[in-house]
Amino acid sequence: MNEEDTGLRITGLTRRVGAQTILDDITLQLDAGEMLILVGPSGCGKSSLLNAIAGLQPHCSGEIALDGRRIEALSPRERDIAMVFQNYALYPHMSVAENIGFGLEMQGWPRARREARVQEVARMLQLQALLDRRPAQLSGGQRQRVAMGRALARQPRLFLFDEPLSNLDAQLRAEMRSEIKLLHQRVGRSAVYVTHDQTEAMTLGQRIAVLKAGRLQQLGTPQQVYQRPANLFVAQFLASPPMTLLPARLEPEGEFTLTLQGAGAMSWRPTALPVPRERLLGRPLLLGWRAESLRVEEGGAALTLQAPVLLVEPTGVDSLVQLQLGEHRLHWRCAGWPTLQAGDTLTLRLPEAALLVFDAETGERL
Amino acid sequence: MNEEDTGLRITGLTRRVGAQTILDDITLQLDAGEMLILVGPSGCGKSSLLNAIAGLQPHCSGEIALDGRRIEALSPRERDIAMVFQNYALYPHMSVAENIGFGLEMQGWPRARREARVQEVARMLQLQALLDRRPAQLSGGQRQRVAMGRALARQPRLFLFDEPLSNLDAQLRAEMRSEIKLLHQRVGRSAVYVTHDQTEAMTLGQRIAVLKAGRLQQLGTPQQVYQRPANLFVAQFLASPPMTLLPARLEPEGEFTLTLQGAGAMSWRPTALPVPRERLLGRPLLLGWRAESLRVEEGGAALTLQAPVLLVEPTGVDSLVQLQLGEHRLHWRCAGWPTLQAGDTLTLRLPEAALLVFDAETGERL
Amino acid sequence: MSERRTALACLIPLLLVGAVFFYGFLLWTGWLSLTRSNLLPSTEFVGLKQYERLLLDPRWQAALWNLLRFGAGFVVLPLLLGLALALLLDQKLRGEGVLRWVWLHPMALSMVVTGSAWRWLMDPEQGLAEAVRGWGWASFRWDWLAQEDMAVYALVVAAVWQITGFVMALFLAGLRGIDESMLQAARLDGATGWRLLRRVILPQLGPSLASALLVLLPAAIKTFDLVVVLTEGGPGQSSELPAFYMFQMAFERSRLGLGAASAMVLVMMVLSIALPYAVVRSRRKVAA
Amino acid sequence: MKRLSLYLLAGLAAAVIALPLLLMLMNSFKGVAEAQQGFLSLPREPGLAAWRLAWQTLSGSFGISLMLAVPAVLLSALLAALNGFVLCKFRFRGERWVGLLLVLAFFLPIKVYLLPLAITMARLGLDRSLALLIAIHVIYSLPLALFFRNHFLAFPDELLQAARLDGAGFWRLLWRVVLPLSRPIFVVVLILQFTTIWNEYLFGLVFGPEDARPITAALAQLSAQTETGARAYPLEMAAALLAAAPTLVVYLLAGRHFTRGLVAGAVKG
Amino acid sequence: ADLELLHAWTSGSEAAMVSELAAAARRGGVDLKTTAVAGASNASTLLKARFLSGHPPTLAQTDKPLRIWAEAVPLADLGADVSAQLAALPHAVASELRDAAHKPAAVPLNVHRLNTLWSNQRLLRAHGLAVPQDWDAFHRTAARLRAQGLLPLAIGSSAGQKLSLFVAVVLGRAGRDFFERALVQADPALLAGARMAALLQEFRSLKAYTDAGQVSRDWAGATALLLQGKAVFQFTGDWANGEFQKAGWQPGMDYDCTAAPGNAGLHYFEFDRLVFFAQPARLGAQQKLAGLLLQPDTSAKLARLKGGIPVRRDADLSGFNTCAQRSAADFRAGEARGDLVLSLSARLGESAYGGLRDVLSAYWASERMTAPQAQARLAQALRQRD
Ligand SMILES: Nc1ncnc2c1ncn2[C@@H]1O[C@H](COP(=O)(O)OP(=O)(O)OP(=O)(O)O)[C@@H](O)[C@H]1O
Ligand SMILES: Nc1ncnc2c1ncn2[C@@H]1O[C@H](COP(=O)(O)OP(=O)(O)OP(=O)(O)O)[C@@H](O)[C@H]1O
Ligand SMILES: [Mg+2]
Ligand SMILES: [Mg+2]
Repeated sequence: MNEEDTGLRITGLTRRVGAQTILDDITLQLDAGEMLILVGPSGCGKSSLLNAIAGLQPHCSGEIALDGRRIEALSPRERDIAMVFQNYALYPHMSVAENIGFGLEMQGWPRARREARVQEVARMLQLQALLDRRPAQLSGGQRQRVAMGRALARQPRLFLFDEPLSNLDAQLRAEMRSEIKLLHQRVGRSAVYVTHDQTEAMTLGQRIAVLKAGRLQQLGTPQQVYQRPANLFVAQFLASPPMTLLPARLEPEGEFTLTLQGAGAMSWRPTALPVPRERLLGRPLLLGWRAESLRVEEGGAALTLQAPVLLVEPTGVDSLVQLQLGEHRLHWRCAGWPTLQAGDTLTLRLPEAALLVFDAETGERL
Repeated sequence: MNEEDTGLRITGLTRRVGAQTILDDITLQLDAGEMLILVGPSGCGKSSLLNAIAGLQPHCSGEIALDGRRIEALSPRERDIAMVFQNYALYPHMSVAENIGFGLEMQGWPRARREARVQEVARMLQLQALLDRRPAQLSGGQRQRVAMGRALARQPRLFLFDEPLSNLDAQLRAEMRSEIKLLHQRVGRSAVYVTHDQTEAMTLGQRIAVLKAGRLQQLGTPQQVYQRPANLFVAQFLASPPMTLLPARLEPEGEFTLTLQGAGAMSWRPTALPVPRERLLGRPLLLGWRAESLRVEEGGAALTLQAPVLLVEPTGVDSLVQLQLGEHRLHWRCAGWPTLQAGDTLTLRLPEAALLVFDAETGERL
Repeated sequence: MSERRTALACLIPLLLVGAVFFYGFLLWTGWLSLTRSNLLPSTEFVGLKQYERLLLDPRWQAALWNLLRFGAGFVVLPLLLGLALALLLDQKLRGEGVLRWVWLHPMALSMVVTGSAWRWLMDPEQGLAEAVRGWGWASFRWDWLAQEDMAVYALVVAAVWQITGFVMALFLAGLRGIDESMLQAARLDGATGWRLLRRVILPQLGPSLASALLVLLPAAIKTFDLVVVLTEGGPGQSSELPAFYMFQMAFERSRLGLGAASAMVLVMMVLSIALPYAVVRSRRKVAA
Repeated sequence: MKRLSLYLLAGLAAAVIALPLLLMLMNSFKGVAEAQQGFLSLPREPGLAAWRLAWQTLSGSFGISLMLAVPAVLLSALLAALNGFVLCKFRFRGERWVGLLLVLAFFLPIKVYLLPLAITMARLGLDRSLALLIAIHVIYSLPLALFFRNHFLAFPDELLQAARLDGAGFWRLLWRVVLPLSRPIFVVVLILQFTTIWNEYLFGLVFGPEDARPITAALAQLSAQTETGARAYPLEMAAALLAAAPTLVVYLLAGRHFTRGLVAGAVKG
Repeated sequence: ADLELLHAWTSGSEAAMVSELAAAARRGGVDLKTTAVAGASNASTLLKARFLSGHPPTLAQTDKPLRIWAEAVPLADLGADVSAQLAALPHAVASELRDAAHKPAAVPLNVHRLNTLWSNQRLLRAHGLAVPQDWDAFHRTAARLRAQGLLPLAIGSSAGQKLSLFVAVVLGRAGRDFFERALVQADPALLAGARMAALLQEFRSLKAYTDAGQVSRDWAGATALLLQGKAVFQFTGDWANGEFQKAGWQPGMDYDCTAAPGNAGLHYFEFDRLVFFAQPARLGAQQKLAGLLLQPDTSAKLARLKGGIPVRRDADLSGFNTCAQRSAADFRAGEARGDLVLSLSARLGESAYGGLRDVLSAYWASERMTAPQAQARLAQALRQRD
């Protein structure tokens, strides 16, 4: 044990249920006061990881240290961790105020201080009017806020948030997000935060961990994970609408041959290769980019694609356009409410810098 | 009762619990095969409305007609409605397959057909590997998908979805979204869909209903609701990041005086008024716009604002920039990962066409 | 984990006390059954003599057979009726409190006296039967109490009357624990009435059922007071139950050794049913 | 229509179930000789003589019975909840065997344990007292833990985990979270226990304090069958109803706690 | 308290007797506490528990043969005075009060005659019938009564009543000698013989005069049938007398108490006893109490309260009614003749006695059991030597 260690350090954490491996040798470290965002597809083990950290799941192997102290053997309550459960787990027989204050009461806060704190948290979560209600008398989002309040009232060593804002509307979510961020900055406790919301993931935490089927795929800053994904999975996971991926090959002459199904082959020579040529040569590749990378404007070195419009979906903020390139689907995120019709043919350009190249067999980004 | 009526028609629906009015005189109509998106802040009564339609809540007054038949007096089962509950409400003692197939069994589907249908739904929801599990052995998102599957397996007159994708990751959510859309188009049943996700709200339904504190605020196509919100509330609710709102007054000379707190007054004459002058004159106004309306580029008639950058939040797809204008906060959504620092001063332009004008007292859009 | 330690520490008194007060004393009883104890315990060892006597006693054989008949009615009927009443009460009836109380009240009345009321009701000449005859069904007879073959069922009637309300309460407690929104989901899925009950409600009443069985099965074996006050085991010895036999031998007839032997045989019978069940269940748990 | 038939059914059940009670009430207002002559007839000259006599006979015992029943019932129910909780929610080696042994212990009438218990108490030099009697009742109620174990199977574990994270230790977990949410089963056990302990008297005579006899001993005295003495049925009936009164009150009060949806809103899923 | 009496006398007349007993003791300077336990079974259970827990009572009511007690626990030696007084009692009684070493360890309270036939004189007169003197007459009378739509014989559910009836049949048909040899000494030849078969059959043939309602009433319920004018005869002990008196019926006028058919002169009786347990520290008080209870007037008073007759030959019978006086006269005559019949409960071992009751009640109840089967079970039961 390293005395100077602070923050959370997880080493080789593994959990199996029957034949299934739910957490697979997870090793990661979180500095004191850092907020780690945990993302991954449904069922990949995010909640399991939080549970393991909180000590709610037996039969995990591996080491967990918090502020330099090994805690695997400690009971949940000795770990001094606050958690927002994905399924809320509210005390149904207590009022909202009691739910929020329960943890404080357990830690022996005097009544007056406790009530003040509950008021404070309730204000932050806009629950003031509901303090006397039972969970059963609340709406889904209100329940979620109570679950949140229960964790925020305390000042533990570590916060664990399991999709704490998923049932809130965008307004409230944005407010809560900044509240959490402020709180986190002010209190300076470490936190692990599970979310499916890309905005939250990118804006809230210092680092993002991407999980897939119990294995850690990448751990890095939002920018790293987004712009330099470790592999195809990470790249795709953080892309919405989905990334466009086209099979390609690098010819010895330095040009890419894209073999499109249903649209013949296509050849394109970039001005500069993103990776040393040797690494690309002779293996099947996938060229990929995100929907927002495509441009209509000319200019700069770019891969030019022409395809008919299949579908236009305005989201308000922008619009998602799908184009049909042979049997491949191209996604384009364009600003505003474009006046496009299905069937119109568009010419789009991909700036070279936005191109990601993957090994088609291993999925590694090259 | 109008025999030719089809779809769902709700008239004067009201529900009170104690002194609280949870649904307040709601009247709306849904054509056969239409999908209505229901949005509103947490606790505004969305789930209550769905429950009332499904017949799960007693003590509602008002009329509900489905396909021309009054159904208020019918039992839930006779209404032939399928619903995804916000809290899932899975059968804990049944496997995933049984959960999904239960409704079919109740409707007397023969075993073979039922199993085929369960397989089909499970494939659609990517639940094939989990068919034998109990709900307790599933992750949050998996449970939500089972809840979804239970509704999708059936072919009722009406679907009710209560935030059915809130616990899914963006990838899966996008896929599910298109599945639902396809299914809806194919089957052609009416549906009411509650969501907090703006993309879902804008892309999934033909019309959006915005609810606030139990009252219907606006009912219209996505474009109407987004671009021509009925009032401040609707405008703000569908804005993420929040709308920028500045207090103003129209001078008799045809120019706006913006009275900014902490940044003095400012005068701006638009080339054309968005509304007849008389309606604007002499009353306190609020000028508002969405974060994505601001531009850096010059050109066109625009309101020009200059302010220092407060915070930059890249979301991957784009970045959210906050600027401090006196005591007002300006939000700007800009593409890519801008190289801005807090403190940099920016000049932004608002195209006249994107301007929304509200009555500062009533909140009505003018 | 200190919580776990506290929890297990709580069990230790249970285990110790249980070991002494239940199983220690059971061993003592076992020892007694091997002695020639009459009025009071004696230490004179007689081997399996008491068992031999017990097993050859036609009264004991009859008592076991009666237990089977009594038990069948006493377990099945309260389960069915109790469940039915609980479901009925769960229909959001007005006056639920009063109904619940009325249904439950037999539990409160000591059988020592209620037995008399039942004897009157079942009196072949003056009881309900007479009332029915009075209403015009002249040939009506209800004389189970007087019939060798039916007297056991007279016991069943009174016992069921007494325990059904309690079983109802157990099921009600279970019913009230079922998540309402899940029931609503089931209603939307089209399940009502019998199918709702069988597919959704009953499967979740498993624990209540187990508790009900936990009351009923032992109570069947323990039934004693009722026999004393209602039939005294009669007519003849046609409605005797093992517990009646056991206590009569041990306490009234000063055959402590024989009574102890009958207690041990009962224990062994229960064990022979419960043990395989427990072993099978533990296997299944390990497998799961 | 359907509601009506439900009410009819409920009323019918209530009527059938209340029949013996009504019969007892009816006879308690009769004179001894009149009762002896026919049980199903209405009292010709209803009188309260039997009730007065019953009250005289029993009133002295109410206090002692309450002093015995209340602590014994509460203690045993709480202990059962505690043990049931541990048995259900904590895994340990041999838990199945503990369960089996408890089940088995349920199957013998406690009267079987009377003699060995008497010997043991004599060896330990424990004198007859209320405390001893309470202790014995509590001990022989240990298998009640099984009811709670069964009930807790459906208890959402997430709530326990949330409370643990909130810093609740074992006791507060039990007291603040588990018990409040197990009210219906607690009430069921309470009803069972109160009935059992209130109506038990042999142990009371053997281990209870010398001169204080529980109410049911007094009651049984009135209604013992003898070869040589005639029974006073009206007195018996009045006394039985009187003796049952506290139990009936307990049922009435406890019944309120059969509330629905105790855990509603707790978890999603 | 000095001494403690454990008993199961809880009904009205019994309780009156107990309180008089306690009062008598108090007057005599003995501090006696009485502990009543409802039901013979409970009393006996409690007694055992008390012994095992080391706090036995000083004395207890019993109907078991003293031998059974003497084998199980040490009994008190009530001393020469009591011994002398016992010697003055009828031999059939006195012999049951001494232990194996012939030391006195128990005192009698009163005598109950068991083979009494109670009859409803009003009904008999109305139908021009008389109380039958032998069993043949009984059958004739009963048949006539039944033809009139009356219930000839009222009986209750307990096994004891069946046994009394059977004994009345045995004594009335086969005499005391047969009774002694067959039922007390368990002579296998007699038990298996044709005579016994006939007796059993006759016993069960009486069932034809009874009703189905017998299963849900006790003896007092049966007496009530007589009082209601529904039934004519009842066989039971002399405790029934109190019920008739309470109803204001006059013996000889409204009802009558006679020996069971064919039992004339045979006094089949049981008597209540108190057994004293060895407690050296209290021996003095025990002896004093025993002496007090044997006093003629105390003895008579207790007997009157309980409804039997006094044990002592010299007791004053002035306060007793006709039936009791008739019983006492028969008792004294029988004692003089030496043919008193002490009840089986006091003479058989517990297994034998219990077994006997079992067989008889089962045989009475059963439609299927044949006399030979009953005989076999009877023989088996009476062979039991605990
Ligand atoms: N049993 C109840 N008693 C009192 N108020 C209730 C009860 N149930 C719900 N409410 C209130 O009714 C309002 C509407 O609830 P509803 O569940 O319909 O909200 P919602 O729009 O679905 O919110 P969310 O998005 O958070 O799920 C809420 O303010 C809630 O607090
Ligand atoms: N009791 C169990 N038995 C078997 N498998 C389980 C059990 N509990 C969870 N799992 C599986 O473990 C995996 C990880 O579950 P977990 O709840 O950690 O997922 P998650 O990442 O939180 O997903 P979500 O985003 O849907 O909440 C899932 O595939 C789930 O099906
Ligand atoms: Mg999860
Ligand atoms: Mg909701």
